[in-house]
Amino acid sequence: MGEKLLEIKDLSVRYTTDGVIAHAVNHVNLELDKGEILGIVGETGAGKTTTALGILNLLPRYTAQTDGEILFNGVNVLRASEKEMQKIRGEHISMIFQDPMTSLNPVYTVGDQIGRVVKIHNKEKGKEFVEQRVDEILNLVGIPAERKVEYPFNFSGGMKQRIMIAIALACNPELLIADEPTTALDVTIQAQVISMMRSLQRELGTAVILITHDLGLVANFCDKVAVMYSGEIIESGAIEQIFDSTNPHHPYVVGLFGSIPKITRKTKRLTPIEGLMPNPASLPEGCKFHPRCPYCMDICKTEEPEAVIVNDHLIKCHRCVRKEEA
Amino acid sequence: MNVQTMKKRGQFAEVWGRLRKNKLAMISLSVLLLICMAAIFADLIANYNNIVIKQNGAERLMAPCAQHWFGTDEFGRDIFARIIHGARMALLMGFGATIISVAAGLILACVASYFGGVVDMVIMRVMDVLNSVPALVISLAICSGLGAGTWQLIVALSVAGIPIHTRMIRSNALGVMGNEYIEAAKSQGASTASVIFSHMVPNIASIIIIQITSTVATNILMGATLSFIGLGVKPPRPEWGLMLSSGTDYMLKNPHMVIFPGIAIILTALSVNTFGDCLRDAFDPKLKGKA
Amino acid sequence: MAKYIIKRIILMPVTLLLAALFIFMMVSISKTDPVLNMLPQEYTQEQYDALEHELGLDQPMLVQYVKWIGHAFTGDFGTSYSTRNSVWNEIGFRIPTSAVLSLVTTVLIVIIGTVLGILCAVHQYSWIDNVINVFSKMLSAIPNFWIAMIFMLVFAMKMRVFPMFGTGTVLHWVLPVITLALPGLAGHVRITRSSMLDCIRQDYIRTARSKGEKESVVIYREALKNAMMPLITMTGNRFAMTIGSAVVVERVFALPGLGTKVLDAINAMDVPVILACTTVLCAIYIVVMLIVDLAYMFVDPRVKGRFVKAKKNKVAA
Amino acid sequence: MKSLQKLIVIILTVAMLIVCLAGTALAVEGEPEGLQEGTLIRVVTGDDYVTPVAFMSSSNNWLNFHIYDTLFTYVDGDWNNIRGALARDWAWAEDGMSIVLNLVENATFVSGRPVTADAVKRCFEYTAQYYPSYFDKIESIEATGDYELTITFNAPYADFTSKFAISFMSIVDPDALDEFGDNSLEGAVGSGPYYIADYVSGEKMVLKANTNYWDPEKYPHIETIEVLAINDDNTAMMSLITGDIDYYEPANLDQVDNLEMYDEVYVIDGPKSNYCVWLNGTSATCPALADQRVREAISHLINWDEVNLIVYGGDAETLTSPWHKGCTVDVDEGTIYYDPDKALALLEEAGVKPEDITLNTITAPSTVKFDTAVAGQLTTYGINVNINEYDIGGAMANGAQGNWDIWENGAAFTQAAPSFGFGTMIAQSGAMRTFMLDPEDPAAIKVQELYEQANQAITIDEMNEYYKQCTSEIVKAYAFIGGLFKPNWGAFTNRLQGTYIENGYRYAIFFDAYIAE
Repeated sequence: MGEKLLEIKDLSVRYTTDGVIAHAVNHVNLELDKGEILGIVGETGAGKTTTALGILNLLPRYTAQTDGEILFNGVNVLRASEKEMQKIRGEHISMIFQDPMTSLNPVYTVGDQIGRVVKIHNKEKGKEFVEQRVDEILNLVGIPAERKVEYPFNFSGGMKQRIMIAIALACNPELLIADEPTTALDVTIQAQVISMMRSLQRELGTAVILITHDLGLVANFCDKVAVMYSGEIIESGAIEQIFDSTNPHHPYVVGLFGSIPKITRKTKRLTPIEGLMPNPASLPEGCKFHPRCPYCMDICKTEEPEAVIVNDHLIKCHRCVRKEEA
Repeated sequence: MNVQTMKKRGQFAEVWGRLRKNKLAMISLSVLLLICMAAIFADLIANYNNIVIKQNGAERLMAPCAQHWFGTDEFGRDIFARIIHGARMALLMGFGATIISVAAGLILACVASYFGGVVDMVIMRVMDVLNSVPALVISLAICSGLGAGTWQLIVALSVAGIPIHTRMIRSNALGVMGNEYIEAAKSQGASTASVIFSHMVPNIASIIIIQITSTVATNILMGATLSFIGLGVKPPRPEWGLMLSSGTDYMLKNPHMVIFPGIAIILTALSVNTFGDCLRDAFDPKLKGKA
Repeated sequence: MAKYIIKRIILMPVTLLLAALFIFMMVSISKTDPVLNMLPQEYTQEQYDALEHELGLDQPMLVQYVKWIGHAFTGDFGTSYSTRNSVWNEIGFRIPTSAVLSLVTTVLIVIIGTVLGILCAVHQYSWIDNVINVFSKMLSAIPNFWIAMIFMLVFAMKMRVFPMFGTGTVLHWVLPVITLALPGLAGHVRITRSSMLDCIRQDYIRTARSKGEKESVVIYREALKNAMMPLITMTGNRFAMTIGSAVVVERVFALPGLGTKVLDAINAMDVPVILACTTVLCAIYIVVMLIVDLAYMFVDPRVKGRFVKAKKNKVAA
Repeated sequence: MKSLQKLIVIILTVAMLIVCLAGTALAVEGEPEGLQEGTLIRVVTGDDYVTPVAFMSSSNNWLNFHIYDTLFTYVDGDWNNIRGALARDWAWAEDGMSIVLNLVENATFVSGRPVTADAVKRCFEYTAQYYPSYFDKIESIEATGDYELTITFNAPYADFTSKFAISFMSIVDPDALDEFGDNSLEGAVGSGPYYIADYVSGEKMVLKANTNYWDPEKYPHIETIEVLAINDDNTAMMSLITGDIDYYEPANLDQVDNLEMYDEVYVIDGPKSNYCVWLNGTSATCPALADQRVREAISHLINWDEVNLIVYGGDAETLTSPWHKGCTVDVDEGTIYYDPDKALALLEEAGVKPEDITLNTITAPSTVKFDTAVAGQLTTYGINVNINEYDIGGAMANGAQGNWDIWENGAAFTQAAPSFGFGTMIAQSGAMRTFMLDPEDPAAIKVQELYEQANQAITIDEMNEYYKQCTSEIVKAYAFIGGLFKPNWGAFTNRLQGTYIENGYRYAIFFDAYIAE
């Protein structure tokens, strides 16, 4: 496939608040090539956002401890100095956050906030370049340039998300991380935002990590998918393998698909997955999913499963490995 | 200020749990309890008539010694006994005046936010007017009207505090009013009083408690200031502010007359302030967390 | 915008009138009879009645109030009971002293308080934060007349660095302003700190960091401007507290301000002077409150937006 | 190191003493002849001179003494020892019903107008409005010459010269009064050693020396006197130590002890003055006081030696009558003594329990300590006392209204003018009434009689005899229940020399003061 852009090797993140240690991310391995789109799927609290913040090294300084490496173009982001990171953020990697309503600074004009990111990374260029670039990117995201003198509260949720995207893509970053960009928006606006993102991605050739719990979105936007559960990647691979129900899947993934209504088939009742996400402060022994796993075996309760390649997509589950051998 | 709508008992138990762990809160609470004990058992420690206001020419202006731990004042009265009885006065001024003004503020705020419309407008306009008069000016006006004295001082401090409390509680009460369960209770035909007291008050309890602790310290200081300018407590009643103001004449030669009342005021105000801050943190842990 | 300002300006005298009514009621229920104080050594009953009628004290309180307000508008605050000349030239020259003392102190508090507050918020739980925190708690627990006394004893008497009393050179103002500022400073630092902490936790700070902004820019540009909003309204209350405690500081440092005059007047039950001083103090406070509100409106776009009709876009098409 | 420093300090002080002694030796002769140009002193006298015209207020003694002259004046504050001031000499008619005064001819008001007989006559027309009782016995005042004044009486007026020596009988320029009125700064034009150059109410009053003053004895040396209104005792005391002000009247013994620690300042003892404590027989709030036995009981419950020890460290003397110790009308009936057993017995006899008695005082800032000490004495026996603090004007107003039960008021009982004292004690409508007994009370009737007889007396001695009997009646009636003959002090900075405290009115005299080189 293409040239390697991002490699996450055995990443673990722990938060300590009031003496309680929460294991948000446990031994995650991921790779992303240039121009490739990776979808990260999982319930809330599965460690998706923590991983994303790790890539930008924006984890809270005092309370977070990290192990493992995140290599971006060969540079280990976790150990990079603040100065180096400031060069990377905004220019090489940029991020769109979940809630557009609070992600824009209420007291500065929209044009000003977009202009900031351009000015930071193009110090030598003059004001006209910045203004011109701001108008250009605004048109790209479908907002009339005249409105750049207005304040965030003058815009609707959808428009604000477009501004966030404008800020993120203002300096043609190599990697764009979108943390549930459409969750806070209603469906019609979602479709517009996603189609715009797809066209921009194709046009600028940016690599994208799309974090969401919306499987439909992943299906028609991403090249490959990773499913996270309580801080671990329990299954990852190309879209075709994951959405091919004939392949063996991790019971959690099966459950996930089971809880999506299929328009084609008439199903009386969806089969939800019982129970709740385990508390990151007291993770269960062995496979983290075993308390909720219908096919739970004794080994699952004691031993943590290995991540095994099964017809070239990775699964982390004793049952799948055993079935393979059998 | 998100209002936890958890079970009331749960919240207080949880808050107490957090407080207990906070060392600073425990120290300030113990100091406060010490002062309260002094105020309550003042008569046992030193009988009012024959020690606190008993004058003794021979023992005038004695420096702190075995017999008089804090020395004696210009009338030969034992300063230690007077500070103990002064604690009673300070707590009366501090907590008494605050509770009155917070209670009045609570009633006004609840009535205003519950009825809304004209009632709310009238109460708020009155509060605006009172609020446009600086607190000490209100006290001065009341003291000049009612004359100097203990209960006049309490009235002055309470009235000065009412506008701020009403405003603060009302803005939070409006927050609670917006919640659905108030409409639900009203729709089930709950009586006005029950809606206010069973639903609104518990939810703004946390604000009220924080409100009380922050105002107590201010009232103690304002009471001492009013006594200093001669409008507060009348001699011979022992009150820290008064002891300070009469002590200033003797400051150069016998500083003990100024040091001990000063420390008493600072200790009380400091412990109330610190406990108030810790309480606020316990009620709203988010604030305390790391950046 | 203009409509709102005009409404506020019209509301101002009404509030002042009602505040004066409240003070008038409070002061006139006192039991000492000021007329006796003004009569000569040996007076006859007719003299007593004549004087009482002349002062208008025989009319009901509300009538007195209306008469007083009528005169007050024309700047004539009546005659002082103790000095018997017009109240205005008793307190007129004193207004600048009190106003300057309170305003300079409030400005000082806001500037230093904000800087210290930011320092605490940015270096949370560092030694700076703890030191400033402890100091601010201590300072807000000390009665300011005690600080005034100690400062006068140490700086003015022992070290003879500053003059003891009165006004004139700038040196005269140093000690009163510092003693008045310290307690207020403590409160302001705490509020700035919590306001800054709130803002630093907001999402747009994370957005700013994700743009690659330097940490200092994130704090002093993005967070600070948002944190300033609540501080502006706090300046109003701070000014009220400063005016209040200025009364005491003026007395200790013998500054010829409204504070000393109102205290003398209360002792002498000189009702017109008490009314005039307290009303002027309220007027100063109300004017400053209006200025603070307007400042808040100009600074906060959200509020300004609501009043400014659709602003024509100045940008070239 | 410490001992070396001490040694140096000792040598220095000894040297200083020698210089001072030499200096004072010189200074005594070195007293400057005329005016010391450009000299300025700043003083705090505690009063805020609100109404500078002499007869407008009875508490302007210091100011009147410095900017006005009176017809007569006391020698060393003694009521009976009168000498002429503006009146060079005078002659009584044989029947004592008229008197002819010859005024000094070189006295001029600060406005430049001469102090003529006609001016004095017109000034008294103003004064009569404020002190009618002093002019009741005067039939007419005529200017029978440019500098000759003839006054006729409708009744014997033995103490005329003493009464017209009181400070509020000063002569104010009548033309200024006509033009500016008696309630104005511009109207306060006198012929005294100083005049008012500037006045900022509540802040300061500036007096300038009157260069063409007529009386060489009171000719001023210091050019400008700034009288400052600093109402915080402690600030004033500290300002004296730093030299920001030159004169201050210490409020109490302990301030004197403080001041004596500093050698930049010297403290002199002024003449003693009396704090007399009265009981109000007609009190509405404490009707028990109408019973003489209750009043007597209260008087025996106060141990004046203990109060003296507490407030004045024993320097004061116990009073047995409202007058100065040794004053002509002073009496000692031996009725004022400390005997709690007798007091409690008396109360039982009167059927009154101490706990039921509540006494309300009215006190001014300067007497709070004294009143608290007296209250302390009574509270040990269960009588509770409320101390209500006012300023001087407020205290007088409440005194006249009679809404007090126990009150310290010794102002009127100075050595100088017993008649002034009796005027306030007895007069029904005076603004400073202190003697309050039910008119039907036999003691009150007796006192009223004696007072009228005193007013009819031909000679001062005869008058004093009646006043004496009057006083003993008042003391026996226990309206007066004791007091202290207390010390007064004046504190000056070292650079201010040659000052003394005037007897009788106990304030500092500055026209004799000068600045030591």
